[in-house]
Amino acid sequence: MIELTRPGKTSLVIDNPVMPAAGTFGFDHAPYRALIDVGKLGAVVTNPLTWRPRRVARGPRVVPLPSGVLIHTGLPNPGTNRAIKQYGARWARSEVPVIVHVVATSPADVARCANALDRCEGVAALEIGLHDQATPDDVAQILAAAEANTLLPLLVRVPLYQAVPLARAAEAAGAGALVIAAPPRGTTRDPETGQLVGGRIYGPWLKAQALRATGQVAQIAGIPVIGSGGIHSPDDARDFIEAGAIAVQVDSVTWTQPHMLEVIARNLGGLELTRAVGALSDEWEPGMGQTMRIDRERARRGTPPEDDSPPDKPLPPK
Amino acid sequence: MIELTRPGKTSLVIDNPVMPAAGTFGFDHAPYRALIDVGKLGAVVTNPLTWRPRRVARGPRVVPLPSGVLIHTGLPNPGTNRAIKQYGARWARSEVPVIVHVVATSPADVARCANALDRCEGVAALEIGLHDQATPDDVAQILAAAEANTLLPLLVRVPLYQAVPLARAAEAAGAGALVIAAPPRGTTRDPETGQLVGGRIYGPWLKAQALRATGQVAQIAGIPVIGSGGIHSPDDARDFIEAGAIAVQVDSVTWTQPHMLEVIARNLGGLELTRAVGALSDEWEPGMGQTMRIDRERARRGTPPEDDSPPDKPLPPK
Amino acid sequence: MRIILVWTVWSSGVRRGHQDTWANLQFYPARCTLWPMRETQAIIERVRRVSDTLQQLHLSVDPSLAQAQAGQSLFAAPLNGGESYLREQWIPVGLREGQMVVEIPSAHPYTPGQVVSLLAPLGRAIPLRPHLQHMLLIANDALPTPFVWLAGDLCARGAAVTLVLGGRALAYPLELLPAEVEILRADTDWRWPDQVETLTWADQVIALAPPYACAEVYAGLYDTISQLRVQNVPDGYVFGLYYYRLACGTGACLACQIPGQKYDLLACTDGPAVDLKKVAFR
Amino acid sequence: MRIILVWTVWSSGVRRGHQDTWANLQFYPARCTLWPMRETQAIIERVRRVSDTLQQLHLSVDPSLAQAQAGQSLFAAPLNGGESYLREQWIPVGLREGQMVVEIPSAHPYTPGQVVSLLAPLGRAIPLRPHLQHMLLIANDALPTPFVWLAGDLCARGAAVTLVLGGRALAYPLELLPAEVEILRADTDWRWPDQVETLTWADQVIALAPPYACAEVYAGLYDTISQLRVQNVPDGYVFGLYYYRLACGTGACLACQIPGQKYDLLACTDGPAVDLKKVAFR
Ligand SMILES: Cc1cc2nc3c(=O)[nH]c(=O)nc-3n(C[C@H](O)[C@H](O)[C@H](O)COP(=O)(O)OP(=O)(O)OC[C@H]3O[C@@H](n4cnc5c(N)ncnc54)[C@H](O)[C@@H]3O)c2cc1C
Ligand SMILES: Cc1cc2nc3c(=O)[nH]c(=O)nc-3n(C[C@H](O)[C@H](O)[C@H](O)COP(=O)(O)OP(=O)(O)OC[C@H]3O[C@@H](n4cnc5c(N)ncnc54)[C@H](O)[C@@H]3O)c2cc1C
Ligand SMILES: Cc1cc2nc3c(=O)[nH]c(=O)nc-3n(C[C@H](O)[C@H](O)[C@H](O)COP(=O)(O)O)c2cc1C
Ligand SMILES: Cc1cc2nc3c(=O)[nH]c(=O)nc-3n(C[C@H](O)[C@H](O)[C@H](O)COP(=O)(O)O)c2cc1C
Ligand code: FES
Ligand code: FES
Repeated sequence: MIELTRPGKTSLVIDNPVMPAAGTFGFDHAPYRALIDVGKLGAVVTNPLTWRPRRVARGPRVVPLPSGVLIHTGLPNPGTNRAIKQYGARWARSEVPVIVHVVATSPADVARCANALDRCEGVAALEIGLHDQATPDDVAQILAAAEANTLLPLLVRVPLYQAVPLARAAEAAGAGALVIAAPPRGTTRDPETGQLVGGRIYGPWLKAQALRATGQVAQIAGIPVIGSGGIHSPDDARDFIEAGAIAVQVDSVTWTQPHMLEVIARNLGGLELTRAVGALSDEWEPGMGQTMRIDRERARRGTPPEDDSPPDKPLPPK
Repeated sequence: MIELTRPGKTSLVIDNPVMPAAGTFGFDHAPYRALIDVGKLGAVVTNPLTWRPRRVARGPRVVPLPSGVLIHTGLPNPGTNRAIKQYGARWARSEVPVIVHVVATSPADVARCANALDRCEGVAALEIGLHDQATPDDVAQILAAAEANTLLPLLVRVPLYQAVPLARAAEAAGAGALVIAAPPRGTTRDPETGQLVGGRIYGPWLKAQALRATGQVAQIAGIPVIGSGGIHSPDDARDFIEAGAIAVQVDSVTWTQPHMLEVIARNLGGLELTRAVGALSDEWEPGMGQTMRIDRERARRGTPPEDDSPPDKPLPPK
Repeated sequence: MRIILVWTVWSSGVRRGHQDTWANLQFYPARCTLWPMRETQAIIERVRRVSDTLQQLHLSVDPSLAQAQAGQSLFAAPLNGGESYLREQWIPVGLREGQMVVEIPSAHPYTPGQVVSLLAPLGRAIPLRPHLQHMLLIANDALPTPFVWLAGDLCARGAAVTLVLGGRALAYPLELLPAEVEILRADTDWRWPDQVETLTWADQVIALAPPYACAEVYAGLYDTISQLRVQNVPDGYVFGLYYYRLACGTGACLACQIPGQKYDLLACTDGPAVDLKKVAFR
Repeated sequence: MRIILVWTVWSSGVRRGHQDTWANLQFYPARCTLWPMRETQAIIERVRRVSDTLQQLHLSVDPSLAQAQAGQSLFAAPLNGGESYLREQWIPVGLREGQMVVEIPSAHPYTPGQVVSLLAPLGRAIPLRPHLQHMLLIANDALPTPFVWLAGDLCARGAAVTLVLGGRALAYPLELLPAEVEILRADTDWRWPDQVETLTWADQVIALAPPYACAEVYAGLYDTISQLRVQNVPDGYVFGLYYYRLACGTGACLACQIPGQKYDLLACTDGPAVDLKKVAFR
């Protein structure tokens, strides 16, 4: 039992300190449902939502880096109301708390998002994603707007380059917890088009920068700190805990080795890891030995398919 | 001919847009004299100097990262006066301009360093290395202190995370050129001791962040911008030029593939690259084919050794 | 084991809440939407250089992949880390004697005996009209590897296949294609002999463009076809293949999104073949 | 060619302005200070697993490296990029039939035929007293690979060599050492049988500790020896080997600096063997 956000009228309690980072896992459990046991995670953080729908960016969006990748999506999302319609019922049925990531576009939009999500049963907390250029004043306004519209616990995800001052501002403005840090932006040349492309950068190298920022913020913060950036193994995750984080968010390794997210969660959750010996070739998959997937799947033989669920409940009118 | 610093009473002109970054090349040409042709570079930037001598840091100082390295040296240096005694005569004999890197510890110390280096014949320019926590006010004070004590062109090296505001402040305070960016700090675990270690991080991954910062600063700066961070090839260097830099500093690739610094310089200097065919095995070395080293070394057979130089001149008393 | 997998799946259509996107295409291979991506391992049995720039890897794959169909691909990563950080999309050119053969650039150094991790199947089978007689395939500036398996299947069941190659596609070694395929050569302006005839002859058209040109090329193709067909272009008639560079391959990151008329689509889970009638060309 | 190289060198002592550091050690192999690092290539001819954790690589090296002496090492990087970003310090255990044999951890996967880039020679030969009879070598918690070549040379010229092994050094396969070497076993407190006797017997002492323990271990050893020798410890009597992880290997980055009494030293260009009398233990 980990109290993930500052104690108060509402606080988010999770069983396991490991969760995916916003933007890596999808809007609900679907993309990774067949690949990992979501129930073993501490929580799920959704892809970023904005008040209005956003479409995907034009031009190259995924460009390889040495030992990493640059991604520029333009934050496509259906907008908050349509996302609630599409995913709200699944969030309500989730085995683990669902934290909805809200992009801090403007105080007014954040207020609208908070208000809509506050009435959505499956939402356990909001994570506010600050923009790279956010100032401490912006943070105060954004948080005031959110707090006026929801009692849900508020996590604030802080950009790497401004981690200390923005974390301080978020705590002063009433944030329930801090997520350190959103990955930085970079520019690289796309080999296919020859263009210079900007976007967020992901990869194991990021860990050193994020770990330092996490340590710095943990030393000054009076509220829980969640570490994030370049975590690719249980040992990486433990380094963030040692630097003062209460929990961690795992990012791009979920894309390259999906089972690793579950392995990290099981490992930090104190579950024993064993490597399966003698599993049949068509039963065995990488990482499976390290989990109890075989047993889980056998147990499912008799159970009804998970998709066989009641249709989404109608939502209360706005 | 590249005018590296803002035109005025003094301006530094270089022949080639490529130079090593502070801290990677040593205090003079000696460490790489036998490995590359220093005369092919645009300039040489010395290791960082402080007013008082500094000793090396305790604990682990070099820790591997995925596709990079974390280094924490503690900026060891003999102090400015002793450095002038040790290296001044060699700087004066250098084939290319020598830019002395001065760490911006305090305005008073920078004033002392600038004063001492101003009277040192071999110094073509000073590069002021700003601290990561520097504010725009600090920059103004540091530069005022330097300008009051020297007419040498002043380059200002700006930390990555604060590139735009500090570059603006440096330009306003009279800097002759901007170096974007000093590598960021990180924290990683030393596998040998199990400790978390902090230090600067180097490697090809850094390029995306430094290139972005260089592009951002180039868009707003009215003075020349020198790009730096993770350059490992001529193409990397060209990306910085395309993003608006007038020249580049090459960092850790000099340690891993010394000839690459020369290859980048020759390439960006417009020299033709050919790969030697049929060189004798004991004459051939990697990168040699790409240079005219064989000819150069043959030519040297009759020349006196370069070390056969007069003893260092005594310095004027302070 | 395979049966269990069917139980555990959330179908790709269901999971992003737009079942109706495909609902009117009755001829879709229904099985594919029920068959989830799994992580398995494969052994590289043979590496065959087939041109200056291409190699074919013969893979011993998990038996479950025997169900894969033309259009589906593998999201691969060497077990001990490879050159690239992200997984690579490997496109099969056929299933032979229990081995899957993929065709990839020869720049990547793979050796027989190497073990790779696969997330597969990636994407859906290319949807075919049930009584298809005449298939027109068009590859411009992209090697037609994604057509090899499909063309083989179609020829085997007696359909007539015409393949138009333009630009960089002309560098492809024709001996890697089934001998029955008729090859036409397009010029730099995307014109080929009897262009109107072939377009009206075809029961179905599938085009392939490089990632950076998909939007423009497919918009142009769709325009041309709309002008030829005075009534509306039928559903499931003209498709574009989207081989964007994929980050997750699972539908999580949305980096491969294709703006749609009614619903947005994902190259990784809805593709590679997308009905161009459903795409919103801006 | 070699003669030319002598012309082009700035000797390590000269270049950092402290010629005097070594000037009083007349018995130094003068040649080494005149021999600059060069970049050459080597081919891995043979890979021999010599223990659970160690492998020996047999390298065909540039003929100029035939001059290398015990103590000097190679700063190596596989030509097509290896696992580590920085170069690795490879320690030779001998030169046999024109091949240099290095001993490195077996965790790094190298294969015969691979080509590596070498910056070499790295560092100086271990300075030996000219009429050395009794050498005491001490390895604590570090595998005694750096002693193998030296011990072989000394035994060959008739000197008596005693090697004290403690902690992790005890895991080293003794058959890799010359048979003539006398082996003593140290306990966890760094004591061994007849400690005082061996220390007074020795004409020269060379110690090896892991990088993170050098300062502490060598300070302790130097204290012990100072107490045994009522007069001052002679110059060039007791050395410590410094195998810090190196970033540049050329004296540029200063990450391997060892604080000195009069001048600071660099493990890469002044080491690996450093006269402990010159070290400033804080
Ligand atoms: C998975 C995922 C998770 C995310 N999570 C969050 C989150 O938690 N919080 C959040 O706020 N956002 C989040 N985002 C947002 C997202 O990563 C960024 O906002 C997005 O990448 C926008 O960046 P950009 O390229 O538009 O940046 P920009 O900065 O707008 O684009 C490029 C910049 O580079 C400059 N430039 C132009 N030319 C050059 C040149 N030649 N050299 C250098 N620079 C140049 C331009 O001036 C421009 O400013 C997430 C996105 C994804 C995909
Ligand atoms: C080659 C080279 C070139 C250089 N060039 C320049 C230059 O151009 N300009 C310049 O100004 N300097 C330069 N430097 C300076 C140098 O890189 C840095 O100043 C130096 O590395 C000092 O960093 P530090 O580790 O002391 O940082 P610190 O920030 O002092 O060290 C570590 C920090 O991490 C924090 N921390 C502690 N525990 C944890 C934890 N568990 N998790 C996270 N964080 C924690 C601590 O609070 C501490 O603040 C150069 C150095 C070198 C070697
Ligand atoms: C909080 C916030 C988050 C944003 N996240 C993204 C994003 O993920 N992807 C993106 O392309 N743009 C993102 N943007 C940027 C805007 O969509 C827009 O591109 C940006 O304001 C700059 O536009 P410009 O680059 O055309 O000047 C974000 C903007 C804000 C305010
Ligand atoms: C301009 C400037 C540059 C510095 N560069 C280095 C450096 O390269 N290496 C280092 O170890 N410390 C460097 N320092 C940091 C100081 O030596 C000292 O370690 C730092 O002020 C923090 O000390 P602390 O970590 O003990 O709090 C620098 C300090 C300043 C002001
Ligand atoms: S690649 Fe991530 S959603 Fe398609
Ligand atoms: S390793 Fe750089 S100075 Fe020794």
